[in-house]
Amino acid sequence: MLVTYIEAIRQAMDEEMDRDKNVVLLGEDVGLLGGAFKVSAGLLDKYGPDRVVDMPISESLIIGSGVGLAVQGMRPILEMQFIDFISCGFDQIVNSAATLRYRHGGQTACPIVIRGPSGGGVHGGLYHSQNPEAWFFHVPGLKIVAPSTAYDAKGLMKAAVRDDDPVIYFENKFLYRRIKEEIPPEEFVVPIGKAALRKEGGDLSVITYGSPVHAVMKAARDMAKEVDIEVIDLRTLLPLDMNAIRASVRKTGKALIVHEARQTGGIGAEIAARIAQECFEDLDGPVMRLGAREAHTPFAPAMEDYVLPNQEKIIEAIRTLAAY
Amino acid sequence: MLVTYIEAIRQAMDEEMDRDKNVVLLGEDVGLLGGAFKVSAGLLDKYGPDRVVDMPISESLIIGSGVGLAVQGMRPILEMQFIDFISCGFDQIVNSAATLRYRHGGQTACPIVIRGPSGGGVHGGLYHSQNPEAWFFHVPGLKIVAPSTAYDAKGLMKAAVRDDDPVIYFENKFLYRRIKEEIPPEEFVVPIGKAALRKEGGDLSVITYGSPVHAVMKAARDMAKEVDIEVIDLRTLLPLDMNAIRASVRKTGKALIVHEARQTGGIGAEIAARIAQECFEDLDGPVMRLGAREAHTPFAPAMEDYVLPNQEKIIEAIRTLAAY
Amino acid sequence: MTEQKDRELYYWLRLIREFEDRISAMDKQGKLMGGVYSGKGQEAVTVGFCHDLRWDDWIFPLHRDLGAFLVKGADPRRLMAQIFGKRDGFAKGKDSYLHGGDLGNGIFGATSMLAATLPVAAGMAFKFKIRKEDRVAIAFFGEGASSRGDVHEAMNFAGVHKLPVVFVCENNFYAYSTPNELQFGVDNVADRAAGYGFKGEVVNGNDLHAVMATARKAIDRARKGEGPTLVECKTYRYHGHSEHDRADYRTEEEVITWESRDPMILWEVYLEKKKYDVEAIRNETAERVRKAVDDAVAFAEGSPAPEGPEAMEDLYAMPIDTEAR
Amino acid sequence: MTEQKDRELYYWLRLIREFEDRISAMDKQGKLMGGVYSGKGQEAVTVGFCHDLRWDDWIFPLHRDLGAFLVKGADPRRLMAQIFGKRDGFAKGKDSYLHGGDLGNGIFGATSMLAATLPVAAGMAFKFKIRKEDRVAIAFFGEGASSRGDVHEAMNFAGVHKLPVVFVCENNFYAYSTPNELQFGVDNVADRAAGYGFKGEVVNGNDLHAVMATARKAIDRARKGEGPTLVECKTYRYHGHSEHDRADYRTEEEVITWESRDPMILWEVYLEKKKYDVEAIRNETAERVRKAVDDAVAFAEGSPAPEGPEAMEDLYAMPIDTEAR
Ligand SMILES: Cc1ncc(C[n+]2csc(CCOP(=O)(O)OP(=O)(O)O)c2C)c(N)n1
Ligand SMILES: Cc1ncc(C[n+]2csc(CCOP(=O)(O)OP(=O)(O)O)c2C)c(N)n1
Ligand SMILES: [Mg+2]
Ligand SMILES: [Mg+2]
Repeated sequence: MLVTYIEAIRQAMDEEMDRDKNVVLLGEDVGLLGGAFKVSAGLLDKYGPDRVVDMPISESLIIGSGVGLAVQGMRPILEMQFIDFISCGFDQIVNSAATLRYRHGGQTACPIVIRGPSGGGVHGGLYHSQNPEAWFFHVPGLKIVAPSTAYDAKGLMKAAVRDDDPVIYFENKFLYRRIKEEIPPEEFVVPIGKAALRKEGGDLSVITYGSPVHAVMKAARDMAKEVDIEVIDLRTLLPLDMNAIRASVRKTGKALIVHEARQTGGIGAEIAARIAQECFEDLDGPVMRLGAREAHTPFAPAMEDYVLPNQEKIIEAIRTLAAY
Repeated sequence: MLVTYIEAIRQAMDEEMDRDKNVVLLGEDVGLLGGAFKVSAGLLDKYGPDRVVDMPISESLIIGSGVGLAVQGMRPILEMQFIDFISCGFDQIVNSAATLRYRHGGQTACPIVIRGPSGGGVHGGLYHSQNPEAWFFHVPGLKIVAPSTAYDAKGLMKAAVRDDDPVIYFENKFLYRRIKEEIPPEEFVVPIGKAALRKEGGDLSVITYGSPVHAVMKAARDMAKEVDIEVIDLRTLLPLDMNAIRASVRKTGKALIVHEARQTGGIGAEIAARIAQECFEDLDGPVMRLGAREAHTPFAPAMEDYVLPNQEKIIEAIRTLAAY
Repeated sequence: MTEQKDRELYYWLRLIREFEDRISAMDKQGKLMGGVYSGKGQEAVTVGFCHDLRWDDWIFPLHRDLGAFLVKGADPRRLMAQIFGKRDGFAKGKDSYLHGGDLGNGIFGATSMLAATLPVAAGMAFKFKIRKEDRVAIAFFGEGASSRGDVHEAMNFAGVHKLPVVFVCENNFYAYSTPNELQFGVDNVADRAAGYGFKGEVVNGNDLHAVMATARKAIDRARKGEGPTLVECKTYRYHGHSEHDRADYRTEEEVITWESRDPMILWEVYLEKKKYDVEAIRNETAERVRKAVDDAVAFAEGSPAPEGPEAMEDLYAMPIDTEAR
Repeated sequence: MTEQKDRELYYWLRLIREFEDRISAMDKQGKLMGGVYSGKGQEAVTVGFCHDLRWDDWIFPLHRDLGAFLVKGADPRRLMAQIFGKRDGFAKGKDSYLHGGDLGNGIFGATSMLAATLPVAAGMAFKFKIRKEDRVAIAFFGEGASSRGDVHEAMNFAGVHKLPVVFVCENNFYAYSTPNELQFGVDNVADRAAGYGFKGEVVNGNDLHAVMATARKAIDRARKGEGPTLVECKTYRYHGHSEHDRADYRTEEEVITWESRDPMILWEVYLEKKKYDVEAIRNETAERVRKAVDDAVAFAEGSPAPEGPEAMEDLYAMPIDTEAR
């Protein structure tokens, strides 16, 4: 089956709703419109307004009500029309949902999925380009996934819906319709917590996730004669698959972490810090990072490009590290 | 003048309000009550209800209205009764305030101070013990300070009020009345962006901030015969004083970062990542970190102590690194 | 009402009172840690709303609603253990006071973030509605908390779908030190219901008869699918915001005035008018509640304090591979 | 009203219309990037509220209120440059559309987060009040945005202090695809004002006379310190939510009904009844606005695109030492 990234998400939601009547979808314009990006197209017709719910513009309510549904054994998928608006429901995530089980001494689970389009590169400007995963990475009780392929988009959505803990699912809107991929027609799930080794290599490990995975893979192919790159696509950000990261870095001795989110305080900082400590003896060069520059993601193309990582910057970073 | 940490904050606010009538204080119970911790005791009587404003329980409004005041040239100090409630005003900070100047192409400044009691160790449980600085560290446009002494508490509050950018000021409630210190009677300001070298040493750098500074200093004294520790108190978290950090690590060759906030995704991760990259050649041991364990800060004393860094864990971490 | 019910209601009022008093006393003696928020004086609200609920209805208590826990069926011994931060508390010591709910009895544990439970209650009520269950969710909040955006978002949603939820505003005239006139520009929070398309009612929150009558109407309406109600109960807390608060922001006269409207005393007057032997009832009930609270305290004292590493439990329902991390 | 003012108002309606139409056309031609939100059909609201404001009053436009920018005094050329993402935009290309305000003219640039401007407007109005300035803040928001908590928090605060702010709800019956009956459980958003202690008014937002009369009353009230007003303008957007939206969720019949209430046509009828030479006015105005928009487009096209490193400017007013970092 040849599917786009966005269709993969739609299929996963559809199949999970079909499989389990406790799965419901709540969000702004998810029903009548089928979502701002049409990710839920057709679901209202199929499952009706009790399970595909057009919500008022109230992100805090959307997430909070998801917690109430979850306590009742439902498995709500909660859409942020753009992931940027997650800031408006922040408290309900980090305090209400993330501590639900903990503060009840394990009496309940909190099987909610919070999802929405993230990322830049589409001239979305300051409020339609954000990559806010690091905020949630600092919060125990949450899980975070960020698929880069249609296969993973589908498989991780299924895993997220079936997971009993709150999962924040970062969709990458740049990839929505830009990648198209053959995926198996039969049911599959991609487990939360396992990175994918996208390419084996002996010289240098690039650890990445989300949309830069594709630029990194291209760099790895294009630079094949220069340097033998190993590419790890994290897929899950919390918990980190440190086994995969350590194994790779121990082999190559060099690590570059690439993500689109701002470099300072990004998830790459934690990964770099862990590598620097846990693989200290194995390192043949400094752990390097490439994230967005320290600015908001601006609208005008030249500035956006200046701020975000791109093919060129990735190649440059790889060369610098390889030359070390 | 012998003052407590909390009194130092009160004095700074008082003096700044006295100096500049554009300085106003908004928060819940800051007026009639003088603040839940009495940090604004007496200010309502002195400056009246137009400048010391008892706000409704609306954190988003408190911060948002601060932005409106700032655009009008006022310099609002915005209190969160506990810093934990900052999650309820999150969007107004990261989107409304942090991008105000940027999205207006430099037309305006945003001189607001957001402050409140943070930190654990007082059996405050999940919602009165938080250290959420890392969330804001990932947001350009903001500045962050976290004083550990009465002197800095006063001097940094003055700097924050006079700063034209949004400053988040993390008070440490554990220190409020536990430290008492001689401070100069005359006016002084502690510049934002400069770390303090609390103790010189040749063997190992401990980089820290907030309440652990005191435990680290005690360890440095107690372990003086074992290891010669250099202690850097960051004071400002954003921007980081990398000059101070680099200089110290280049000298000692070993770095331990200690903070009370959760280790994963904490500010220590960024510091470690930068040291690991920028001081790669200088390191005689892995960059190590000590932050809170990966849990919320629980109520029961043994669990709280298990989660948070303490004297014992600091000593242990120093020993491990020193022995490297 | 039957004599039995009359007496039972009296029992609950007194049990809560005894529980609150004991906690305050223990706090004074330094036996408790953390914040202690006495609901003394507000007992009629929680008794009135929780007494006739069914086991599978849900309540979302505010930080002062220890009474709601008790009346809805929480084991007093476990509640006391929770206040002690012990392992037998609903939160297993992870947090104290009312942050750990007793989910088996339909009691939700709130975070500290005021009014953050209202969206949760609305979501749960949405489930009752779509599954056609005739259950109700009761969401308590203070008049101070009414200023928070979450209240608005929840009420608006409840109005759109006519959800089986009752919003109960306990207006005790102060939010910490902040009086109503600095909290909102209206006389009654209940007036806001009209803006959401449902009914608002104001009731004397110290009058158990009145509270019960209003609660019954609102709960019936919800059960029948007729939508939410916002009930505002005017009441008063005798103590400060927390036990540390001397509450200098109010006058002694005001406190005395409210003490003269004490819900328990009013109920005794009612029992008297019904010609029961009030003296006997009072003594007998006092003895019962003393025993119940003694028992709870003894249990809580005997309950083990959690050990350090237990802090790492209950974070995830599907545990993550900590080895891998 | 004087003939001059009658004509001037017509000019503004048409200028906005021309501006919107041109932007839509350019968007179709692929000349624009990012989201384009046409306010075509809603011009009477922004003209009615902004025309008689003073220069030092403030407005907080919503994403569809390009007209508010123009009427309040923003240079059309800079506004167009902003929509092009050029350096001469108010945002210097940092963001497009209405995110960069023109602060020198009292026009605040909103984030995308709907209704997040309302607390900001309330805060500014608080300053007007404590400094005893007879200025007003006008905060526009959609009926969809009315569901957000920030609306409640801002209105509540404005009610407590009787702030000089006017809340203007542009109810165009849809929030993206979401119809009013899924957005709230009442007929009028304006009904909520009562719950905050101030006046709410509903007005035909396509009728410039009606809007101006209501605006005047509300603004006067604010200036005199009599507190806020919530004005709900019933209106309609002809286009989809953004130019990408085909708006299948509504009927052609409905669109036509509203086009028959077009604010510009209504105003022409008025001019006719006043016995002006409408044909002449129409032609002359059409020419004027065409020129103004041509000029703006030419300026915007000629304005330099920001270069990459400019992205690092305007983050801090007191720059941080990037060397040190
Ligand atoms: C979002 C949030 N802001 C501030 C606080 C701090 N706080 C705790 S209780 C309280 C007053 C609550 O007043 P009210 O809602 O009237 O309830 P009451 O205590 O009077 O029963 C405040 C401000 C909080 N818990 N949550
Ligand atoms: C907090 C937030 N949530 C969601 C969105 C996405 N969004 C943009 S416009 C819109 C609809 C707005 O409707 P309304 O407020 O009625 O204004 P209108 O577009 O009809 O003028 C939505 C949902 C947003 N911008 N902000
Ligand atoms: Mg109260
Ligand atoms: Mg609308």
